[in-house]
Amino acid sequence: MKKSISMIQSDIISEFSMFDDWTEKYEYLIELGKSVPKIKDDEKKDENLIKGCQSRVWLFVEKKEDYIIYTADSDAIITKGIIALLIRVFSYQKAEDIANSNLHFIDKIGLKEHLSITRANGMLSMLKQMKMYAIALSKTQK
Amino acid sequence: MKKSISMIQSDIISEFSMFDDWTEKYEYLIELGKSVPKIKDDEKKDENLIKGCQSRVWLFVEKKEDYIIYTADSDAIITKGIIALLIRVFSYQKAEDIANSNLHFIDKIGLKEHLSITRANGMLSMLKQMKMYAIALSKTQK
Amino acid sequence: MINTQEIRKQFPIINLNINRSNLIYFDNGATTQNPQNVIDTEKEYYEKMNANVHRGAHFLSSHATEKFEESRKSVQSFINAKSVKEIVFTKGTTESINLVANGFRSILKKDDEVLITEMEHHSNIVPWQICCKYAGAKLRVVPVKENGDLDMVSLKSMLNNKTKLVALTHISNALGTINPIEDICKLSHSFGAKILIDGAQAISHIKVDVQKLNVDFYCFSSHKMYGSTGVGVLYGKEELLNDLPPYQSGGEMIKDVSFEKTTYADLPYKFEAGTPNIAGVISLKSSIDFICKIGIDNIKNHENTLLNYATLELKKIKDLQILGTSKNKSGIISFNINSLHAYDIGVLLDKMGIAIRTGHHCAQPLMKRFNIAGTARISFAVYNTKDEIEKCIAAIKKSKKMLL
Amino acid sequence: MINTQEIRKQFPIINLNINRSNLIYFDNGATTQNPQNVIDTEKEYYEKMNANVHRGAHFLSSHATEKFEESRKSVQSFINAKSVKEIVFTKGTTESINLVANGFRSILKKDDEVLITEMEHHSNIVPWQICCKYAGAKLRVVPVKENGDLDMVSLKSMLNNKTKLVALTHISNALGTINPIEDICKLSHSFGAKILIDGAQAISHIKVDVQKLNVDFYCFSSHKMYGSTGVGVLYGKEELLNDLPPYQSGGEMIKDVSFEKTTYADLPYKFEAGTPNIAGVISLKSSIDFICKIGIDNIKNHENTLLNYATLELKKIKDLQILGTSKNKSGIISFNINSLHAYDIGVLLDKMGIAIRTGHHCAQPLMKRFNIAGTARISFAVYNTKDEIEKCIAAIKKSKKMLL
Ligand SMILES: Cc1ncc(COP(=O)(O)O)c(C=O)c1O
Ligand SMILES: Cc1ncc(COP(=O)(O)O)c(C=O)c1O
Repeated sequence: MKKSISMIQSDIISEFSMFDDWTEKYEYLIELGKSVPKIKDDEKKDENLIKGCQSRVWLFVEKKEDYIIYTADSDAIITKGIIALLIRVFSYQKAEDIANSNLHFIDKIGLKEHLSITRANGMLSMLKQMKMYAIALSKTQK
Repeated sequence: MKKSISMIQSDIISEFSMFDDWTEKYEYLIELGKSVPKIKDDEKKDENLIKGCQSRVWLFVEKKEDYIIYTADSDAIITKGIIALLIRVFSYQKAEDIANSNLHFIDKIGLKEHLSITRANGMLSMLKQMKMYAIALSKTQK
Repeated sequence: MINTQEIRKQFPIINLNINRSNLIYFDNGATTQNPQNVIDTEKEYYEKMNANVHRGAHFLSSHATEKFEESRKSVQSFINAKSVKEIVFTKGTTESINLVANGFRSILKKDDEVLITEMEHHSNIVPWQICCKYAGAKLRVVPVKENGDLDMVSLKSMLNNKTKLVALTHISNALGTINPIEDICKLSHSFGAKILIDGAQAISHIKVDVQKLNVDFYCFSSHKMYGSTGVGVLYGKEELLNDLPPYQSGGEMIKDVSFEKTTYADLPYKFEAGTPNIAGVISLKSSIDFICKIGIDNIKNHENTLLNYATLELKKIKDLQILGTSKNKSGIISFNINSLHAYDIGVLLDKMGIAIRTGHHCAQPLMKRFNIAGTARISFAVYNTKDEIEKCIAAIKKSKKMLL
Repeated sequence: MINTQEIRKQFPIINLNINRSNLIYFDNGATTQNPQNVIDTEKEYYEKMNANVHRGAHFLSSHATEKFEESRKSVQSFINAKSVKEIVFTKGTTESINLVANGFRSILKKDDEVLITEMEHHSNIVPWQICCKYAGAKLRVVPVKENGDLDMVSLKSMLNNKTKLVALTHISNALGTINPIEDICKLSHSFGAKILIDGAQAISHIKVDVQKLNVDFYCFSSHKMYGSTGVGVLYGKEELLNDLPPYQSGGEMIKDVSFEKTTYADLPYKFEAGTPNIAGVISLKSSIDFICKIGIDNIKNHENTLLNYATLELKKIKDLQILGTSKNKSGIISFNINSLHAYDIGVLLDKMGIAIRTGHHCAQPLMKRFNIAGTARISFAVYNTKDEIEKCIAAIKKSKKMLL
């Protein structure tokens, strides 16, 4: 069985607590970013584009049985690293659980600034989009 | 013979130096204002109006022989008081002398604020107008 | 009750020495003074976080942006707007009104009607004159009654299904009259007209709840609410702001620019072209904090007490007429003393360290309506006291004696 | 030579600790930091003289008005305008351009042409798109050469007697290119076209003499010249400003308002509706004082030394491309490192306490011209040092290593 959202968040937090400084943390993020499978260019349609001033994010959502699966890509690697974390937390979870989740790990691992309202990247919009989709689905299911 | 502009200015400065406080000074100004002969309403034409945000000033200029004679009126009495002083200094002087004059008495008697660029009254514009007229006349005379 | 002495300590300028006595500042209708927390916020901004907003990847820019958007949230909750998208930052009430009036140029059709009132500030007159002229629409003016109340009977009779917009002031800056906005909104909406409120004189004096009032647009300035100069707010219902064409264009308000086609950003950014007054916007939150800490109803009550006391005392002065005697008044008193010119009174009060406003108060049509050149105006804020009023009354009496 | 260490002491933010090292601020193209004298002027304004301008009879108001107008004088002499009437205060470069573009809607006729360039900031593109669309005029775009220079041959061939206005930037915010404004003015005028210069990136970096350049309009922002946010300047030749219709309307910009007929105030007030950003305008004089004390040519030389040094060092980094290699450049360096995303570089530099800008720099058409999504941009101001550049170069190298 897949771990719960809060358990995965705890995992991530404890993983990140082992880094001594920002360099290690970002090296890890960059590695994560590189590991995210790339979406093919011709699949990057405008309707999947979440636009920030700086880096672009493409987000895809599908449903398999009760679970929601997110796929995403970005042109910036650090953004992709954060995306990888979000997908790890949210993907293959139930819509309802995502809708009700309380996302605190970003803050705890010191990446809050990447989710600020600065519009500099598409992260905050992406997160909103992920949640909104889940909320919509969890409602129609009832 | 009429006194020179700088002599009249000195007179005014020494007169004002006798006041103990602002109350006496303004009482004097108000008295002066009341003594200025009123211009009849139907003579207050728009072309003679110098408009400030607050008090209005009407200015008339005429030439008698070599001398320039100013007449002015305002709807505010303190403004009229200052007008009276300006007329005392400038009226019945030669255009050239007015054009070349250095008006310092206003500052010395502590009424500078009334001539500031605040547009609150028409005083500064009036002064400019008085001088400009004299400058124009002094040039055509040569 | 509020502790005026405590409040006064927060205002550096209040303790300033003007013309050898402490400053008595009764020109709050023109601009209010700023408490120390607002001044400090501005200063701290420049000392610790100055950076352009909404664009940068770096720490300073993120931090400034966060603070900037926090301010928007604070405004939203202060006036109880539904969403932060409904809060547009401008440079002042005047620009807020111009933004809407400019948009209405393309919304109004020939022979449509716009209603304003006889008691409007020039900023809520001229933009509509230009807008109506442009669109071929008709600008109609609701008269004001002798006591300074809006003539509601006329208003009702002038509303019709050609009326597309009603633009009026919440509180008259020259009369103090508080207009019954909630009623007028209902009336206007029943004819399908939108309504814009000039809230410049209301925002720091009475509770403004845009949803309760059900206004379509509401405009105000930071500098009249214990805040910085150069910042204003336009509140608009989301769907209406969406329908309004962009106003200024340039950086920040665009989504995509190409020489072929430019698309605009979402609300509220669509209306915020160029680098905004970042320090001013951020410190607006401190102004709102200041107001909320005291409580707007407490401010209102305090100013009301001052209004009643001052009115009573002024009425005792022979030949003094008060302009604007509505039952529903804010802390603004306009007066004249028979034939005396308001300017003369203002100059003499100033000599006694009392700052009041004199003149037409940017409401020339209203002055014409009452057949006067102007008035002397006293207007209150939370830091004013009964003691100041007493000094002012004495000073008015002295001025009168000197001038007569 | 200038004493950078002395200058740095005047900037509180420069000594700020960001991410555990001292802040290295290389985002001056976005906004410059303020020296203490500017911050203090703002603070003093609110603590000692806050009052609305141009209207009051009282001491505070007169004093604020005087200071406000002194600032106008200071701007006039700084750019060598003929008269203070030619200096209009706005809220920024963007508004200055919008003001003129709005006026040209009624000046342009069908089939008239407006020339802009491929290197313009959105603020000098979108207003002209809207203006031309409105007037039925044609917007034409002068191309940029591979090295970032304006294509003067094309410019010449595109000018004709239908060209009514040429709008271009003095210095490109993305490339650093300094355009030969004096020549372009002569050329444009020879076809009877007026010329507007976006001086946002020039005003605090090189000497601007509007009479020598013979520009018709010149626009800039206070926040890019060591001054406050929310203040801009529009310079315009007096006769041209006189011909331009008013922009925003309301208080302050009128002479007489009646419901029948409204007349407008004289220059520059005709374009200054509403309560301005008084504190910001007054502190602009302090910014100009700061610049003049150092000397604009000394600033230029200093920044030029930094530019040359940084360019040399950056070129040593493998796979790093500099966008904009004009011989005539200001202290702005845009670069990319092969396939790396500028945002990633920006984030990592930020972690090392270095603030640069990344992205399209509000110049999307220029990015498209060079077929890139954006760049990382370093931009200098007078307080920057060689030592900071060294640290930055090291940080770029470290980032590159981490990202590859
Ligand atoms: C070349 C150029 N033009 C215009 C602007 C817009 O200036 P502001 O945002 O101050 O209106 C900028 C600033 O980003 C710029 O660099
Ligand atoms: C009722 C009213 N409307 C509009 C304004 C204009 O506000 P601002 O000058 O801040 O744009 C004022 C302020 O003078 C006002 O009192």
